[in-house]
Amino acid sequence: MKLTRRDFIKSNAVAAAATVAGVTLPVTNAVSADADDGIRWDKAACRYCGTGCSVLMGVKDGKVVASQGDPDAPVNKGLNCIKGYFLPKILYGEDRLTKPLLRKTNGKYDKNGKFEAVSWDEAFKTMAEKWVAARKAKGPKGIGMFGSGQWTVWEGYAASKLLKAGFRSNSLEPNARHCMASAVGAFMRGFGIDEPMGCYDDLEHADVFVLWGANMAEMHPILWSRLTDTRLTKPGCEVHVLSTYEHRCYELADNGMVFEPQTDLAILNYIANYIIQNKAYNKDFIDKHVNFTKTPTDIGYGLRASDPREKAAKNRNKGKLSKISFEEYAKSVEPYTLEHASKLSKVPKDKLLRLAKAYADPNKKVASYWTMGFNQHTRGVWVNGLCYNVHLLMGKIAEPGNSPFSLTGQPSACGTAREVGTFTHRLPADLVTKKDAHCKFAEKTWKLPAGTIPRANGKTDKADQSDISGKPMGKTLIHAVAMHRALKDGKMNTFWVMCNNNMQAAANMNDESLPGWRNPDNFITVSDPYPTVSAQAADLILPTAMWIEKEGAYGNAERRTQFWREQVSAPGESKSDVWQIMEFAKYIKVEDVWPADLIAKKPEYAGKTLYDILYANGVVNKFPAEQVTDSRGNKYNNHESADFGFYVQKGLFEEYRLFNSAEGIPKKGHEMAEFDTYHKVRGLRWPVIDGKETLWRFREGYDPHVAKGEGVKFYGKPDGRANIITAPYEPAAEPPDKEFDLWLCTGRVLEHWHSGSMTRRVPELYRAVPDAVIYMNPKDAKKRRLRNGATAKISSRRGEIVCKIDTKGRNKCPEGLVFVPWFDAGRLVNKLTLDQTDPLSKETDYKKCAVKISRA
Amino acid sequence: MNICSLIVHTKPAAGTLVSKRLQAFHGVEVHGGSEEDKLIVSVEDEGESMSPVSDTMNALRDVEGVVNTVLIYHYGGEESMEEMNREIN
Amino acid sequence: MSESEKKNELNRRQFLGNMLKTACGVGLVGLGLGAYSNRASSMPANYVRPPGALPEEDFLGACIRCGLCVRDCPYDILFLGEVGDEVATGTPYFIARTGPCEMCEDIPCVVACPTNALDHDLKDIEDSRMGLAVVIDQESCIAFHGLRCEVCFNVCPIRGRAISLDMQHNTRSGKHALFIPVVHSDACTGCGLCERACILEEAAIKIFPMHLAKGELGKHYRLGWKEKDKAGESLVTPDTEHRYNLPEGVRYDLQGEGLIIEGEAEETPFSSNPLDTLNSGFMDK
Amino acid sequence: MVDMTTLGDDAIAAKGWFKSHKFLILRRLSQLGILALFLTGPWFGLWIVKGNLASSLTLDFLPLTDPYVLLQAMLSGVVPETAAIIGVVIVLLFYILVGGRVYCSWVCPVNMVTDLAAWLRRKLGIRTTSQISRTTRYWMLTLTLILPLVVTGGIVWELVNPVSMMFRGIVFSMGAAWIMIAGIFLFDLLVAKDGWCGHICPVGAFYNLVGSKSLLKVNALQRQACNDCMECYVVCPEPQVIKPALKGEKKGLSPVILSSDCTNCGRCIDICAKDVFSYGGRHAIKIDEYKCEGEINRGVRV
Repeated sequence: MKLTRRDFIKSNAVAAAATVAGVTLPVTNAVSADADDGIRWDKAACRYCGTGCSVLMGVKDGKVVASQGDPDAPVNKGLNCIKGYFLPKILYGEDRLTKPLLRKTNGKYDKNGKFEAVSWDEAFKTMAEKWVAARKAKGPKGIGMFGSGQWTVWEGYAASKLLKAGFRSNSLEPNARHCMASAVGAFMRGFGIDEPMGCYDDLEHADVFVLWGANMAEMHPILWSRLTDTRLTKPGCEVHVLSTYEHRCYELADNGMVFEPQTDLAILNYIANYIIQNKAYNKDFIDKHVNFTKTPTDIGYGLRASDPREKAAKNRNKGKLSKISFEEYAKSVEPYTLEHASKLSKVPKDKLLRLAKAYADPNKKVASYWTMGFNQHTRGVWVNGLCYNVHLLMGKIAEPGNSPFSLTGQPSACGTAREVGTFTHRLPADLVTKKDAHCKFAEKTWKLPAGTIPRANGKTDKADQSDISGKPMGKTLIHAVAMHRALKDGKMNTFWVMCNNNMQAAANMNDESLPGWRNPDNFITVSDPYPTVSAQAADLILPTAMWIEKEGAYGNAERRTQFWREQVSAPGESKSDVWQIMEFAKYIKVEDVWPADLIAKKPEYAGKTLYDILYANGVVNKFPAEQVTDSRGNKYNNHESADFGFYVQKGLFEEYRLFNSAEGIPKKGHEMAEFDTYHKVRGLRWPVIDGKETLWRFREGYDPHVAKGEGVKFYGKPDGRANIITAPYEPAAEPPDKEFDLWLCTGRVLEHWHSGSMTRRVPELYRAVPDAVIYMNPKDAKKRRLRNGATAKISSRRGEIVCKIDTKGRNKCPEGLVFVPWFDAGRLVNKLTLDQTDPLSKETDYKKCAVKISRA
Repeated sequence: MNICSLIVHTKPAAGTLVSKRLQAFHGVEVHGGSEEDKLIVSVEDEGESMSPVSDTMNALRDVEGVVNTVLIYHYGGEESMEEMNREIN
Repeated sequence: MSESEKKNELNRRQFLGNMLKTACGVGLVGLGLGAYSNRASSMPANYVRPPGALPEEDFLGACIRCGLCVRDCPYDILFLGEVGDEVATGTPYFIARTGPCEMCEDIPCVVACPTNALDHDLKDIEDSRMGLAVVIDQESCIAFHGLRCEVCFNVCPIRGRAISLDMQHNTRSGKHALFIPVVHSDACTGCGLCERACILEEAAIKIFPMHLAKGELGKHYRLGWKEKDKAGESLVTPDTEHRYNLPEGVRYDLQGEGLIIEGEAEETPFSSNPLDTLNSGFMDK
Repeated sequence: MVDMTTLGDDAIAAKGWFKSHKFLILRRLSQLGILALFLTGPWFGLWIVKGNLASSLTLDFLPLTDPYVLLQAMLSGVVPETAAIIGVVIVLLFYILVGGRVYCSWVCPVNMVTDLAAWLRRKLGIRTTSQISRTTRYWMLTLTLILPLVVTGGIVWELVNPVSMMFRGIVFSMGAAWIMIAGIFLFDLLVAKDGWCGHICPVGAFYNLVGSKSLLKVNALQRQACNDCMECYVVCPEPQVIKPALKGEKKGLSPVILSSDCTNCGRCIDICAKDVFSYGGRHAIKIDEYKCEGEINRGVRV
């Protein structure tokens, strides 16, 4: 701090005058004014949840020394949650990884060896050897990459190219499979295009808020403060909260309901039934904009095929919709009377009635919010859809305040995982590998020979795609949970986990994840900034440049794409994910992964590396490296540009735009602005057409894709109509029984984010919430001779952990259910959970399995 | 070397306007208080004699919108400029 | 006087002199001790006595400095005052910021106390009053600026009663709410979990001894509405009915809203939603 | 005058080194052993005795409470818990039986410090000593018992009591208490011989009173064998107690050391080459055969 004698006297003089005058001064004294000298401020999107708060990071001498909420950001107006408050500290944990680490014995790779530092060259050589071998021996599903909704947009895009075009494999999944897949499934089935129609401004425009399995108070703290403000300031505004236990949102709830797990299906059907019985539905809207359909029932639980529950399922994994009439639909929800719904859900009738009335009141604008309560659900696609049903019946959709809104848990679940399409079945901008035409469009855009990208069924133009393994390509889709099963079964031999902590995150660690990773046949790579549980279980660890140590872009839950520059350098030899992906491509020769007949179609590719074909393709490397400079003349590094010799991020983003913003693209509606624009704004909500953002989609006037006079048009579907999809209540896969007599629900807390690999390295956050606890009803605790603070053993059919009991804390569980957060690497709750998924979305249900608890 | 601080009372709601006018003077800084119509102002000179500061203060009184000025604090030292500008921590 | 008498006289004198010397010396020691005890019994504000501790003066008399409470604390948060500390030597205390009371239900420290310095009548830890949490710095507390923190609220073991959140409109951002932590002395035990958890460099919520933390209303003054609630009626005769000169369609509600212009709010007695009317259940009545 | 350089040589020659240090070693073992019982808990997690000398709980069962501290507490108006009362009764019975000042020589950790000071005094030949009355301790005792009655702030003596401070310091944490201990050491070494324990310490004075009729006593039954080597006087922390028993035969005084100032430390037994001294009952010799000189030796000055 610089302070001269003169400053000192002056500040004394000023303070004296201010005291006499009784005036409070802004921070005027010389001491504080000088303290911020030489700090360069630049914007970034917050590293954590899908809210997408903008933050300003203050850098001095190459280090982040200060931070603040961005006062000009429309989402958060300068505010942060407690995690955002500590953002700089996540970069500077004492145990950052700085060198590639390979398990070795006597100088050679050994699955059971100890980690030793190696060069990037040795790391990639070892990895390339394993990947090529696995690809040749086991086919397209012999390799796998598990990415992230925390990847930047171009990292996801580069990875998609590497796997789908380079390795000719659809074994690419993001951790968003565990998080948003059910939401995606419902969007695609209901509207034919992904992501919410509304935006955060709904928070100010709705009269009624309904929370379905979303603890916004803790998981979307800034959005919750907006919702709360509306509740406080808007006359008549009311808040309904539904969950399987009482959480912080109930503090604001006008109508708080705790329901029996899985019965949200019944409650939503009751609401639809109530609307129909009372003829409250919007007939005009239904006639013009809605089709009625039904989905096959009794579809299983996404377990291994050998599981008796799967064998018993009549329509395992089936989801093909068939059209029905309004009357048939009405009949399908008729059994869901108030009595029936109340009995199933254990929610008092008056509360359910009040909720149904709120939806049915044509004069009240209703916004429904949900996150993992809906998505991590063995009927996740169904339950998402049932909520749309209610909104569609009332026509309460796609306009300010009337909004079914699926919130995201990751900063770029939308921007990267969903929009870029890093799922096994997807290509950029809502294209799918199931459609030959979509693949052909991608091949053309990427300058690949026709038939390069593996089709879902392995056939192009009705002929088998040839493969480097010598066998036909075969079926190519493999989802996240299936990947762990394939690793365990030895069908997949190499696995690269980037930007997430899947060993801690995936369900049924003891039976599936860990045996899969430690299978001697398999080679597991983990890219991470910190030694996470996943890194511990890996064979090769690659140190990663995180967040603002690279130029990046995230897309939040309201379709807002936000950019940031590289503001500090990563420590040691850490490299960004995009660098790792592109550099690794240099180690793979096209002859090793493409069959000769494919190369013969593009002879100029012979002898080239995947890097040459995918990234030095004349499009991605179109923009020369330039000095990144902001409007105030501050200069920024860009390590990727320096290393590859071209503006990597710009090239990748502009090529990506060929999928969503160019002429003649197969799916409209995802238009984005040019690369340079995003560096000048605090995010834009797509579709961005002629530089204009879109706030509400599908509505004339708000959405440029809806022509004048059309009013509302769900243009994701060929006929412009949304689907109401009827689906019944079906029980959960593993309800409590005599021995395992409690429901286990897992989730998060405000202070920690996901697996805690970042937030648990912030001492203050760690001090605030050090360990995971079992939130439990005091009566349940008493029955087991446990009390608040006691140590208890919680076990399921799959494993056990030891935690302290909390009967008084923030989450109040009903009798028969316990809640355990999953951030704690010391208490891995996913040893207990069941690897059940929604058979349609393949998203894991972490919210319902049976456990027992005893004294430890 | 003189450093003074003053309270400048302004006409109602003229705080912001007057504050702009005062800033135009050499060595004058406004530190706040425009909402209350009581500006906290510091005046400094670089000479050895008192006259420039007192001149400035007299001049401030004549600025449009100023009702009155009150001297609160005066520091007059013999130090050289280098001395004054040396960092003390 | 004989030689021996002289000697005896000398001896007696010497004896008395010595005795006086000793008495004076010991007296001085006593005075010193008294003064020291006054200083030593003024604890620093951030030192907190264990649950059930008697009022400080009584506590200092009752505590025999045995340290059994320290030994029986399962969380090892208690210390004994050392020479030179500003707390009476050998007496137990904890510092909330580094090690707060975890509020054991069986209160082992109190059970261990052999002298009732920690009051054995304390059976429910929630009745203990170790001190009082005070949100001492509203300028630093990030909740007052609208940031979503609430860690103190979240860790408070007397959930919702000792610390509550007062939700207010954030006038600066215009569309967010503030979640202001408010401490209630009728429930706060002063355990200090909030002070430890506070994420600021220097905690904005701190435990203080009651006498430092609490203000006191003038003995003469009562809060009218509370007295009325207590009594269940007005303390003086209620007013007779008021009547007003008012134009057509205007009412005046003395105790409530004041001037009411009819027809402004509700045009009909029916809800805007026809379903409300249809489902009003008149047949049940 | 006793030659300090040859102190104890005769005893070693006559009885061997071990026998001539027997009770010294046993006392050290006792003092350290008691400390050890308190320390196995905090050091090794093996909880035998919890608390400290003020009050303790052995094996979660046996309560022991220091009567002196509790008396101070009660004078400040405290009604103790049952456990504390039981503890006090046990402790009082013990010391009434074996002699109050057994606390000083066999339990109190300060004794090790003052013994060291006394030993060094002898070794370095420091002879200066200031004239403090041995009655001072009773004045101090009175003072410490009056203070809780008149001063707010309760057990004032415990703020500075070096005895409890040292033990607590070792078992819990020392802090600045070592300064007090160092002060006592230097006081004993440079200012007054046996200054603290023999003259000032009110704790000793209290136990002195408790054990005034104790049964276990040192006697000089073999006083005829005394060769007047004077070594027992040198090593005795309360030498005034020896003379009546050792040299009182002519006056018809009992060979039992009846003064309650005697700490039953047994150094006289160790140091005596002629085995004049031994432990025995108060009534080993019928006392009434002898003329009592007064059991508490008030006013006897060295």
